[in-house]
Amino acid sequence: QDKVKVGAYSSVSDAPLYIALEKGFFKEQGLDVEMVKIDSGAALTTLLSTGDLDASGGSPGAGVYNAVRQGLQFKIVADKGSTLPGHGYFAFVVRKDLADQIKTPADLKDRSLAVTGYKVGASSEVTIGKLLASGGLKESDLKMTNMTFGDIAAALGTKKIDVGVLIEPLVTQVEAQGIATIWKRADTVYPNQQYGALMYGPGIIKRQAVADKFMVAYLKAARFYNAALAGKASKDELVQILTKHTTVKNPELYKTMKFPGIHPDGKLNTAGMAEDVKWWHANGRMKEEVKLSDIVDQSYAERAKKQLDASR
Amino acid sequence: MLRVDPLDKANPRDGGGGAVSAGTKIAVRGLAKQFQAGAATVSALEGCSIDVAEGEFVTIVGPSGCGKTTLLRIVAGLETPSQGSVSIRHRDAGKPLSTMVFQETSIFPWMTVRANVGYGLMLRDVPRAQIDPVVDKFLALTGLERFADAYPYQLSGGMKQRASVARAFANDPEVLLMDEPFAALDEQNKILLQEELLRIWGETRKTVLFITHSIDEALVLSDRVLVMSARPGRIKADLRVNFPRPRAAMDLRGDPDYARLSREIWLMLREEVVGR
Amino acid sequence: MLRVDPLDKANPRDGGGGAVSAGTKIAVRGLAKQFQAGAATVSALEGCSIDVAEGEFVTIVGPSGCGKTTLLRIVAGLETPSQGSVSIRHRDAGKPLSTMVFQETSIFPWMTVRANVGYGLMLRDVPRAQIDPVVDKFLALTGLERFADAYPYQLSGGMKQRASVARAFANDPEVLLMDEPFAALDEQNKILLQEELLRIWGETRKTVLFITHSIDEALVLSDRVLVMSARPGRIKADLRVNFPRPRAAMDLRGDPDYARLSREIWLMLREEVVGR
Amino acid sequence: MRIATADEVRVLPDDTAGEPAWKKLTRQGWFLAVASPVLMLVLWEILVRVKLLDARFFPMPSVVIQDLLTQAMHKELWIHTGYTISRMLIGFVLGAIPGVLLGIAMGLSPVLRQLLQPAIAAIYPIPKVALFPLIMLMFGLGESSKWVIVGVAVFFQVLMATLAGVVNIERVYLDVAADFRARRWQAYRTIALPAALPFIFTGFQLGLGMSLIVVVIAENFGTEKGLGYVIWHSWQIFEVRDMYVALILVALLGYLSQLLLARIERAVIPWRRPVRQNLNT
Amino acid sequence: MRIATADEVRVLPDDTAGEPAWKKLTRQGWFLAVASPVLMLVLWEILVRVKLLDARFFPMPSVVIQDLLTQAMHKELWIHTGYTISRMLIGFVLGAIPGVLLGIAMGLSPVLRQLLQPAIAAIYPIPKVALFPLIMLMFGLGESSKWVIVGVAVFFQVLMATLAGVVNIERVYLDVAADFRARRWQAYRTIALPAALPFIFTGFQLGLGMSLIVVVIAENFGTEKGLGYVIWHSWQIFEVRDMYVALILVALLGYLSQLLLARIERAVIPWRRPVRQNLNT
Ligand SMILES: Nc1ncnc2c1ncn2[C@@H]1O[C@H](COP(=O)(O)OP(=O)(O)OP(=O)(O)O)[C@@H](O)[C@H]1O
Ligand SMILES: Nc1ncnc2c1ncn2[C@@H]1O[C@H](COP(=O)(O)OP(=O)(O)OP(=O)(O)O)[C@@H](O)[C@H]1O
Ligand SMILES: [Mg+2]
Ligand SMILES: [Mg+2]
Repeated sequence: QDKVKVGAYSSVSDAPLYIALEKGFFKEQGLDVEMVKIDSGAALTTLLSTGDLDASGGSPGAGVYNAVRQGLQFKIVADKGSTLPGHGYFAFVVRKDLADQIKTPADLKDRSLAVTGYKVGASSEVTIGKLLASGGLKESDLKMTNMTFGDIAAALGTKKIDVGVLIEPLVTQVEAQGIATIWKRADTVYPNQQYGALMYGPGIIKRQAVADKFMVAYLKAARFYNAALAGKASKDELVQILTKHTTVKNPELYKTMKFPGIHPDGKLNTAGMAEDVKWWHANGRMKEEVKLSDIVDQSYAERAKKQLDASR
Repeated sequence: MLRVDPLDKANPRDGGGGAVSAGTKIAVRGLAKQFQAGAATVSALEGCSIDVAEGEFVTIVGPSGCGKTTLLRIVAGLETPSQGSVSIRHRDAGKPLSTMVFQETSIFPWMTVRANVGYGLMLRDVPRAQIDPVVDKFLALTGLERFADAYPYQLSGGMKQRASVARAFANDPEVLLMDEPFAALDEQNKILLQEELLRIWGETRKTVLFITHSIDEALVLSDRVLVMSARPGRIKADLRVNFPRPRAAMDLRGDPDYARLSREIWLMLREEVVGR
Repeated sequence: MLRVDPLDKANPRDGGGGAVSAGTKIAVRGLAKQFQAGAATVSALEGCSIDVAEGEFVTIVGPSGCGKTTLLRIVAGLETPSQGSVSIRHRDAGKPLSTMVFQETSIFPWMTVRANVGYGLMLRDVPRAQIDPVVDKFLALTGLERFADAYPYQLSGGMKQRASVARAFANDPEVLLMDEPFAALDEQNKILLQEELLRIWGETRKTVLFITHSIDEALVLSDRVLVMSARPGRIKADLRVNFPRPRAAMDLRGDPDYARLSREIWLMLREEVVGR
Repeated sequence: MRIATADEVRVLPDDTAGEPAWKKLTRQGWFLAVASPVLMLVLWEILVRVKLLDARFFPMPSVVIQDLLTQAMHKELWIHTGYTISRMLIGFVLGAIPGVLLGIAMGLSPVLRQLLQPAIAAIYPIPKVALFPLIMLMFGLGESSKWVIVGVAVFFQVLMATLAGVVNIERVYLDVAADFRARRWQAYRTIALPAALPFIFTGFQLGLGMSLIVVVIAENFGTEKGLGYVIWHSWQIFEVRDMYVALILVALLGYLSQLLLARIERAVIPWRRPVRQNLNT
Repeated sequence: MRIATADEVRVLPDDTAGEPAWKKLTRQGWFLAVASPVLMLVLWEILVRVKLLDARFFPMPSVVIQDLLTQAMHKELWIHTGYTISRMLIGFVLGAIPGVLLGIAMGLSPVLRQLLQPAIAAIYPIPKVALFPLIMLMFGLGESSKWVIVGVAVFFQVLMATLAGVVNIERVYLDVAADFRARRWQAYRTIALPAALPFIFTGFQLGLGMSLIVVVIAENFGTEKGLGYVIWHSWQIFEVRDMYVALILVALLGYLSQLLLARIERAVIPWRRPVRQNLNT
């Protein structure tokens, strides 16, 4: 059995990893997978670079690109979260008492907006950038702050901020608790944005056979995920797995919340990623642009797709 | 803790000793002092009575730890006695009653030598212009002119001790209380300073209570030598020293009385020390 | 830095002084020492020559800072001279040649009094069973029996100094180098220890080079008194002291020779000190 | 006293004047020593109860203590504590041993000292926690990076203290050793080491305090164990009472570790004058 | 020497033996003082160039210095530095002033000391950064929470040092003041304050070092300005060279602030014996 150490955030977008683990897809491929919880993009780059992780879920943000530019060898290999239409996993929420004052992007002027990962080159920054641009605003026109998701929810409650960018299930929760209302889901602002991806580190890239087997299991799980959401497979089973592994522990929440989009073939939106890189560079999040072709390697997913399609 | 009372309000608890003659400057009556050292009680002084006349130079000798410093501190008002009383006649309210020269190094490291010597005057808000000549005079007497603006760390141990003698002199008290002031000095400076002290005393007629370990020093300086017994200290002998003044240390050496007196004191002390 | 050579390989650079008589234990020839103090050069010793005979007790007196300690340190081999030479005859290779009692407090705070006194023997790997009786003997002589297992912080300054004297005695060297060993003691203990020192010296016939500020001490103890001039130190006078031994400090006081000698030394020193 | 002049006389009483009662009470130090923290807690409790203190930030001591007792029943709290202690100790040992060795070597060798001193003097004032991100990059997020950062912080404290100890040995002790013809290693063993020991322990003391600081910070990264993690995590999820429980344990850890070190010091350095009692000025 | 016995004689040379040349060179302390850091940097550069050091974690000094110079042209770097300095200073002042005042008051009043000492002794060993989450809860994520946490850390260092200074005033100085009948405020001004000053400055020195540590940590939270932010941020986005630039500035800040404090101390305490020169054991 080949050992593989995989990092994940315990987020719903890590679903394929947990599915593959629980439904034995990894075992089928002869892989002994150990899941490691990570808590930040910095942790991801650090652990992949020191070889403590072979693969990891993560966000293709400036930190990852910078690390690659400075000689760390890892590749972005498959989709693990994007704003496919209908998959508004992220959302802009507005404080309840301000809901009628903030209707268009232009209303954000001089408001305070909190986001997780502000200035570190996070995907949501690009989303915000697009939203502001559509209202003719710049970042400097409002008060932007960096907060963890939990803080954003609390700060909305204590009226310390006006608008926040939240992730599910907090989006659903704050609305249910009457703290804030959902203003715009991310898929309506910037559809198809690649905010999550599966990455391979040097530890697994060196073992191509293992890397391929891992991808087969991963895509198999991604397909189960999509099937379950579409009602073609047991959603209960999906919810059970997610309840066990992710931070969303209340099964009720899965009934109302939006799920992240995960392409059944693991296909990455490379055009969107290139657009993001341009934005980060233009807005001072990255010192140099990177060539995506050096970083993205979809060949694993393509081979796995062929194998899965053939065996169907 | 310390009170300066006019005479007529004198303390009614005054010791049993009773009458104090008119010429008496310091009257110590039945003084005793116990210290609490952890659980144990150390008796440092016991039933100690002394009379010192106006202008008299009295020396106290005694074995180490017998309570000499304790006695002096009580007289200075720095320590309260456990029993007994001390009274000192204060002639001129404009002058300090007593000033002490301490056994340890006691000049302030954070003041220049000049500021140290002028400390007493400064506290009494004497104007700078009046302080300076006094300070200069005593710096010259103690051979410290060149170090007026030095800080104590730049002085040797002996020089520091000389500065603290100068500080006491400059304060111009009626009573000088000196606790082994010259012990840290080398013999040569010691003898020079002894002569200086005698000269100043001769001029100003201060009353001096002087502690020393040196029998020679006691004999050269004083009118009377009090010998104390080992702890708890009491006065064991009271010897009059009648050499004519002015005295010079080296001139006394040949005097047979000198040899006799120093031998007598030595034997008394030896008796006390032998137990160590 | 320090070499012990057999005599026949004696240093050819030996000073001009030349002949050293057969009874000579220590021969100091044309010794000079300059210190570098920042940019300035301080000349501490200049052209200093001394002969000390086997078993002789020689005292050095001199004004403060005249270079006495420097001289003793060079003899001990702790300092290299700038010019001149020192030779010491080493009779018994099994015994240490010289041991010094330092002017400052020098017993180790981290050892008990017993360990301090036995330090020299311990370094020579003498077995514990042989060290103990020697240490006990010298602790008794210095009145420290009851403090054998105390640490130095529990001792008074005088007791520490007595312990360092005991440490030197216990090391049993041929030459004792003593730098004001009794200066920190009170008069009574000082005189007792002087008598002890004379007794031990009389028994063991060590050669002693002894520095003191006290003229009395010099006269009571030594066969010869060397008077040094102020810095740069040189030998100004070499006086023989002929009082019969055994001497007792207090018995000498009446002797007219004693008064004469002490006066003579005093005048010489005074001349040197006056500049301060 | 019956002298009939107008002179003044200074008279001292012939027995100790009675002190006021409250002063006598305060003399009994233990009374205040116990009274003051208890009083503080009671005051706190009352202020919260009458809502003068915000219970969200200052939960009542009674509640916190109850929480602590409840959590003490479960082994989880002790696992956190164990992680913190083990990180502190491993890091401390990792830093202290080379610190003492290099300190003594530099203290005794002027060449080594002059060679390394400038570089060390340049690194010394950097707050070592600022190096933590660098160390995480090099050693990852696991235990080793925590040991290393604690070790680095402790190392410099102990090194500087030891160096100061060896360099400041009273000259006269070395002279005595030379005069008694001590061999080199004898001089190390009997003079240099014991003379520097009090300084070395000062370094240990500073280093131990620093190690707890650094551990608490390091436990904000890449771990779900340790009291530091509990504190940061409680902050993020606004569980103030859990935070207080962890704070109490951290405080106890700091206090007890210093107490233990002081015990060890007293055993290793019996020649030190006991610390001066409080002085009543 | 012509004594014809078999006795041994110890002979000392009549002039100083020549030292080896290298030893003479090392005597010139400044040579090594300059040589060693330069040598270290050169060695580092070479090790990276021959790939013995990982350039990803240890970028070449030449590159880092170039980065530093480039960034020094833009005002952004100086804004970060300015924020860090101002937080340090404001926090320092906020903690140091009450620290000195309470320290002197407690030092002089046994009642106050016995009342507060136990509570302070209990809080002292808590690493103050562990209180940072609590302080963020109370004061939010803005500047004030940073000032407060720095202030708290500095306060305790300065308080303890001042207290020690006042309590440990040599008894004899107070005796002299009493003997000279100094009035209460005269004794404060001429004895208590100057005698405690060296201790107070020791407290300042420790507090200043602590303030930089705490600022660097605090700048990991709720700010986008400050050198600490740059360090943590660079770690998150893997900009190692930026991290080094910020580290250099933090080190300089630590070094220069201590230097400045030492200058001030020397001006305020002229009576202190100048520090002993390096001792050649
Ligand atoms: N504050 C104190 N607490 C406890 N014991 C004390 C205190 N002050 C002095 N003693 C004790 O009282 C005794 C007398 O001390 P004192 O200092 O008066 O002696 P002394 O005659 O001056 O000695 P020396 O000649 O060594 O100076 C000693 O045994 C000393 O230990
Ligand atoms: N290591 C040194 N560096 C510079 N100067 C020194 C050094 N050692 C001694 N001196 C100077 O040399 C002179 C002689 O010093 P030494 O200690 O020998 O005097 P001393 O006669 O022993 O004085 P005292 O009687 O005060 O002990 C003094 O002026 C002293 O300052
Ligand atoms: Mg005394
Ligand atoms: Mg000397």
